[in-house]
Amino acid sequence: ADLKFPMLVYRTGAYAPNGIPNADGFVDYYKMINARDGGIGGEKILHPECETGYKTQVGVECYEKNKQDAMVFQPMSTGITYQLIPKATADGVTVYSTGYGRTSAANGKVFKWIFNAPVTYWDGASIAVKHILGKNSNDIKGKTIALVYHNSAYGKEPIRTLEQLGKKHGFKLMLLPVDHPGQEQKATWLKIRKARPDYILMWGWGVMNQVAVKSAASIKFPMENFIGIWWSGSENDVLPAGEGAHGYKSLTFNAPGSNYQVHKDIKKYVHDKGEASGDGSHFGTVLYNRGLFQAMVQVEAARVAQQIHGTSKITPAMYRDGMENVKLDAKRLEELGFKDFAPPFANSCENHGGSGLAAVQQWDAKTKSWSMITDYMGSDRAIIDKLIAEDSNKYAAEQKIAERCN
Amino acid sequence: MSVELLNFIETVLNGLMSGVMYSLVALGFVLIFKASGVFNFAQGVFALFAALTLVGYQTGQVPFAHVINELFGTNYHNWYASMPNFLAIILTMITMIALAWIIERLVLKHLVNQDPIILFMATIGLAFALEGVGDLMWGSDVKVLDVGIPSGGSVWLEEATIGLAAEGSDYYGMYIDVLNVWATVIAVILVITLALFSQYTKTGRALRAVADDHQAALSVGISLRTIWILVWAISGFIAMVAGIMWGTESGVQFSLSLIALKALPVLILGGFTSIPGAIIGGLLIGVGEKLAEIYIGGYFETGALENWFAYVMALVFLLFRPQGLFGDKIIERV
Amino acid sequence: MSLDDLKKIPYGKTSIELKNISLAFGGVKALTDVSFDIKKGEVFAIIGPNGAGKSSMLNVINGFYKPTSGLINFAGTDRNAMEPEFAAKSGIARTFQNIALFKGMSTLDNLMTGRLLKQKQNFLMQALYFGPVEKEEAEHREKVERVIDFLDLQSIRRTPVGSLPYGLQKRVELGRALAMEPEILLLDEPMAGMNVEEKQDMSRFVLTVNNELKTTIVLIEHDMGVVMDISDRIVVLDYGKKIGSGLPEEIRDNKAVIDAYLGVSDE
Amino acid sequence: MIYKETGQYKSSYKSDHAIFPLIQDKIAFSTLMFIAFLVIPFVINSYWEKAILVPFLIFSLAAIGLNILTGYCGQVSLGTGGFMAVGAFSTYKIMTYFPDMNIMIIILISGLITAGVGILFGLPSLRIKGFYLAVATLAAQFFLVWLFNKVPWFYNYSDTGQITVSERLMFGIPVTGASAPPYATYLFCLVLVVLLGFAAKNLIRSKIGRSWMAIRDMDIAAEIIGVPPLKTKLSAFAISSFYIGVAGALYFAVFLGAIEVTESFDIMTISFPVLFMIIIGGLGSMLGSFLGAAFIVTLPIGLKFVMVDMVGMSAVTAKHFEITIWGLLMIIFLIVEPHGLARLWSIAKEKLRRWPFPY
Amino acid sequence: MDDIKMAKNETSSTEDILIVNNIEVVYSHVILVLKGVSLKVKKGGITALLGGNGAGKSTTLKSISNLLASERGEVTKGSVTFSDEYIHDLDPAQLVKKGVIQVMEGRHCFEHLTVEENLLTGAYTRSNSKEVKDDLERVYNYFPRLRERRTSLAGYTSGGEQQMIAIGRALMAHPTMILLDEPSMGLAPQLVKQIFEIVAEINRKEGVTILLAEQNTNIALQYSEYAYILENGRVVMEGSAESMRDNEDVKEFYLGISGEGRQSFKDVKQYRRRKRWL
Ligand SMILES: Nc1ncnc2c1ncn2[C@@H]1O[C@H](COP(=O)(O)OP(=O)(O)OP(=O)(O)O)[C@@H](O)[C@H]1O
Ligand SMILES: Nc1ncnc2c1ncn2[C@@H]1O[C@H](COP(=O)(O)OP(=O)(O)OP(=O)(O)O)[C@@H](O)[C@H]1O
Ligand SMILES: [Mg+2]
Ligand SMILES: [Mg+2]
Repeated sequence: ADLKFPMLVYRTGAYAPNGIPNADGFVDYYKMINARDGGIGGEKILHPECETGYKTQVGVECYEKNKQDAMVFQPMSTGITYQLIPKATADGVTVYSTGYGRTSAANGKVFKWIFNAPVTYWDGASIAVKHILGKNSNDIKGKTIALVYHNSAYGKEPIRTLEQLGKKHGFKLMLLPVDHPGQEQKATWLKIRKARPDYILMWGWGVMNQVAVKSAASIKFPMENFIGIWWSGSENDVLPAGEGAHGYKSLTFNAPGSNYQVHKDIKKYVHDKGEASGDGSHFGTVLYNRGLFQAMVQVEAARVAQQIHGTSKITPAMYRDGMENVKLDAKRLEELGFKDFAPPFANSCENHGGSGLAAVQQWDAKTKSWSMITDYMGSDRAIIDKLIAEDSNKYAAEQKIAERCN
Repeated sequence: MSVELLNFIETVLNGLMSGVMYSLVALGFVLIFKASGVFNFAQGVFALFAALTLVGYQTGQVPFAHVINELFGTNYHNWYASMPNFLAIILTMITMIALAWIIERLVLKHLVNQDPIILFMATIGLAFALEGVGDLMWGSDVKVLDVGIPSGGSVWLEEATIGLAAEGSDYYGMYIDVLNVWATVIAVILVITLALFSQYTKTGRALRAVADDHQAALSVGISLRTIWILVWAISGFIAMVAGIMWGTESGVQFSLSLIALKALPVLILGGFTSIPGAIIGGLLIGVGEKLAEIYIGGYFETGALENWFAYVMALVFLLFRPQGLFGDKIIERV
Repeated sequence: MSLDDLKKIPYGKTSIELKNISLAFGGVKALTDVSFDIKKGEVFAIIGPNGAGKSSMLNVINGFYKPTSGLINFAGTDRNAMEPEFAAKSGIARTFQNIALFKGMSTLDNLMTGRLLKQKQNFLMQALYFGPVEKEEAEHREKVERVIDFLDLQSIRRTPVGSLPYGLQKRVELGRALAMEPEILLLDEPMAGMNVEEKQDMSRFVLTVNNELKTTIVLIEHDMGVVMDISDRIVVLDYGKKIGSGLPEEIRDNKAVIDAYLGVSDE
Repeated sequence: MIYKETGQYKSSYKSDHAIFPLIQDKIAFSTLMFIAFLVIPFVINSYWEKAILVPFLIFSLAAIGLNILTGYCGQVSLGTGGFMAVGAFSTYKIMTYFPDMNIMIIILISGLITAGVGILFGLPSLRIKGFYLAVATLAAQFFLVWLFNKVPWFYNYSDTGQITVSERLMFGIPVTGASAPPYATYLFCLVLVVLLGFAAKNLIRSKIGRSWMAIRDMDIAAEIIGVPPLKTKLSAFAISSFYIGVAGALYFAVFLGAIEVTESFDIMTISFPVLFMIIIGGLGSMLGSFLGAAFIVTLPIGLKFVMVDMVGMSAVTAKHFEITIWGLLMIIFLIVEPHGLARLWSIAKEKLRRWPFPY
Repeated sequence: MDDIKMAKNETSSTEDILIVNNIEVVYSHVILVLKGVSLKVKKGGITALLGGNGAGKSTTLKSISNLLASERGEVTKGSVTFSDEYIHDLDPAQLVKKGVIQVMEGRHCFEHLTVEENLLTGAYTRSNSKEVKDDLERVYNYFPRLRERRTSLAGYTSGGEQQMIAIGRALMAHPTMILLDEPSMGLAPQLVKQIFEIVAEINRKEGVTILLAEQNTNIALQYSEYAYILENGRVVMEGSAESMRDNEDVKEFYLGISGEGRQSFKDVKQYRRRKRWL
């Protein structure tokens, strides 16, 4: 049977500019696999799209409509992920929220069906702080770090981690929420201008990113001290600010650019045949590449499942096993055409959150391109693991879930 | 001067500037309300549509490209690489006039003499339709809009004010975005022109008459059609100005249409029917919400109270003047 | 002061007295120092040129306008102004010059609103709608049906009043006021826009109410024929001032009134 | 003369004032109830439950609530999202404080709490009218959403502000939580909707309903015939908010299960759509509330079905067309019949009554 | 009786400026209100349209001036010609340009405009500001009360004052034909007379054609030359004003004069069913 990978995309609405390249990456990858390999283990990939417009209620409808025989759902929105966690668990469908969603879902003991590898928001917060530490010879006592965040579940994710890190490293945390959609941030940036924080971290999304980058440039905040999470580091976010955005940094767990083997394959098997998703103009952009990565992991999980269960016709339950046993080491990544594209990671029964590695990339306004400026770094496990255990245990207690993997 | 005082002045100034940006949107609302009693919720989408169109013309995008490509398997994207700004603006203006004409033909004409709430809902429908058409025509990517209006912090002001602070204190000068200064200049010109127009010309009088009673206006020979096309076109123009200003700041994308929500408290505070009200309301709201965010936001941990604060502030004003500061009196008689 | 007290006032005695009422809106003086009294059970007419302040006077009586100065003596108590809700509760009902019906409701519902003050069931009972509520509804419905019969409104019982012709709307408005079982009925130009036959009908309604229910009627009307024929006493306003009062015959011959209002006497 | 009323005489005011005075309507309604209670529960699947029926029922309640306020009492409100959030968060808090309380009772209490909040935000309506009031109600919307997003007590200090429902049973069957079977959630909502629907209809046809309509049609005249404006308006705010609060509680507990306030109760996702429902359905019409909810819930799904599944358009182009068509349809509906689907229905009945004669 | 023709008897003459031919009007697609109304208005004359409540007078006028559409009404049959030209497709504004203006029942003043601005909107279609000014002066002379209230908002003026505004506003358009819907409603007796004098005067001096819907049959018949009586959406009687005045039925039902002269309103005891010509 064909393998169904339903896609909940948002190519419309306030966040469409981000949803489009990301979805394009997915689609192109699936098409490439179908064209190059004839599918996964001989089974074609079906990838029906369902447009959510980033709306929870529509997401539910899309899920219900496509959940029959679906291998995995990539909800593409933190709100929808929260929605699907209990539902998919009850229905026995895998949910994969790559680097977003509920951070504590990394605890596979509690969240059997949910995966968020390779890295979580809390890792992200910790890695950003680590980067700052590195710039200050590991001493940031007394410094101020501001967090400009989307005033929603997504944006609030790193707060607790940063508070803990603040205690540990002695920096002051300044919280600056920005309401949806984030067009008007004057007060935020006046506050920043007055308080002169040493660093700014940003958990932004959509138009909020563009305005923030532009405002930071406009108040002449040193851009190299302004670091966004991986959802605040696409070309869309910096281009409108023009020159001003030069030097802006963001985290990432996949490389920018279009010189990888996978891109060549996509070019050959998809774009050159005129079958590019969308208008093909997002090829090689940050979010497009992330789409490739996300799709690759999902496909790889299917392969693993096929191996484990010795059949190409896997069921959703088998697929979950595959996802739990995904092991993407450097060698495997190279085989898949992702050499140096992303850090290796492996899932396990306990750990659904991957390696927790991310790197920092920086924007060059002259060449209009992102470049990686650090290696992939790990987070402060001591703090993060504790937080994850706390939060997931609370959830387990509320929902009366018994721990697995023991 | 103490740094606190300078900071306070800076906050007020920036508040005023944000207020002007809201006013630009509110102005379009007011004009249409004044001239037809229609509460035009589509004003925000108008701004989006105008900005999209402007960028589309500038960069030579082929309208409906992705639909055409999908249907016919073609691969059209751009006609030409760029077009001079002024030409693009003129073409956009013409498009907005055409849009006004279409709206009159397809929508307003059929809704003469209906309840205001029905007209209001129709404009929400219009907002959806226009949003969809905008998406279909120009795609929903973020687009960079640059018509050459300078933006960024004003260096001049910063340098001029840096010395004002008391000796030895930590002060970096005052901040103001040049783009907003331009917006202010344009808004003031618009407000004065429109206020004079509506108060002292025959057409202006007719506008107000139409808002009061469609049927009676018809009966004295005012052509609703002409009036409506006229005001919707003017509003289209204002929307374009708003679209340029907001779009320069944030790139052109769907979120632009949500600025309508920022304009609403301005509207009720200034009064739906008053053109000067739109600007004064905007200034009050702008200053009020910035002061609130910066000076009392701290009491709520992290603030972000701007959104509701603007509405609550407007509400408080309304309790004293139910028709807004400058709105037409609500006539209650039996 | 309650409705019952008002009912106790003997026939022919003063039920409302207006003392030196003045009313101004900014610069516009709608009423200046007007005094008169209304006796229980009479048909009392207020006439005068357009803009003389007649409607304003009714608004003062039922509390919609608060006089700038002057007192209203309402059955024994002097007050500075009336309150609309209090006036309604005390049995003052009225119709309006510019019809003020509830346009979205049927004739029946409009008349039923006249009974609102008399319905006592609380809202939980209404939500459940059983026993007592049903009984109460039926009781009031019966009263309203009597008004419908009286005013000959049967055929339009279920029609939304908004699309009724003008004259019928006036009649429904009268019906709504009657449904309140008022002690004092204020009528503001009830016969405007009617032809003679309809005016005759309307006069008959008004007189029947006055005769049989002993309702005091205060009437504003521009048709002199009607006013002279059916009213017991008349007061004439001009530019907010009282320029005459008395029996119809006296008014007909009053020089000031003829100059200000009647013009050359009709017929 | 299909829809004939001749020959149906009423011998008492009671029967004349019944909800369905005509036998035809009675039959239609009974059939509908039969299908709703005795057929659908046996055939329902989770798609129909989650995508269509449960949202339809919940939005019907919200629409009835808003219709009471806007359609019957004439006070336009754009704060529906905020009030639904009150219902949702009340439910969540009560659930966590009283783990053993019956879910039905929790939901009704949430409604009452929302009613209280509604009264509070209804106070300005005494002075502020029309669109000014409509915009002013946005203050409630934004404030309430901000409150639930800002004050951690409301979401039990969770890291992100998300709230998640826990499982509750009715007669031993789960009606909330992920493992609730479709028929259970459906019936749970249906029962509430039918009961509250009748209660609303009763209110509307008795004293309080007439006071509302009087205020709506002409507040000054209403005041003069003795309808106290403030009390009447506040009662409308309270009862309307009660319905909306119950809808919000169901939206959270039964429908979505997990909610984030800023997103789930946005004006664009709740306030405007519900307003649409009552306008497309018919202001001041109970039937209209249902028709409107059905229309707004199913239209996008239907359009999507036609364009994506049948025509084979790509999801995104289809969505763009959907938004456009959606907007145009709204306009067309308003032009064809500003008084909504309910009026279309009654005109259709009128025509049936006169059939085969045109007038 | 011979001057009176029963409805639908055709006469035709070239001086008829307005011909309404057998029109049928339906509101909201279901309510049939006019069931075939035909009438003719002579150029430069005053024609009256009489009839009881709900007879369809206002509807007739609105279907001539094309204001029906805004009330969800439509002319489903028949035709209306003005100066030998079909006018269904014109919008009301174009009609005003052609010189046909309607004074609507129920005043319809622009509440938020001042009295003077209200009057000036009447001159919307005119461009000569000198003439407009003169006309404004003329209207103020007709209605001195309006001059006193010129700066107050029309919404605050009394019922009668609003009626004056509505009529004055129409005069400001300098029309060739006025459709007057119940001009006398709510006006004091001497003003009623005065209004009709004004109407007669503009008719005489400026040759303005008048079509008048009135309930006040008495005065309408005094000033008009020809009259139609509408009942229940049909023309039931037409004829010259004089012949109408002498007609027994008209006398009884519309003038309130029975055999022994005018009857006092006080003495009408029994309810009298209106005579229906059906
Ligand atoms: N609320 C108000 N504000 C301002 N002026 C008002 C108000 N109410 C009435 N007036 C003015 O007071 C005067 C008296 O008005 P009123 O309506 O009482 O006249 P009226 O005697 O009823 O006249 P009509 O016969 O024309 O109805 C008018 O000149 C009117 O313009
Ligand atoms: N908008 C409408 N919708 C439905 N029915 C209407 C509408 N307007 C008028 N009617 C109906 O049309 C009929 C004729 O009304 P019209 O107003 O033309 O009468 P009229 O002769 O002018 O009466 P009046 O003397 O009371 O003004 C009435 O029965 C009325 O109910
Ligand atoms: Mg009056
Ligand atoms: Mg009429």
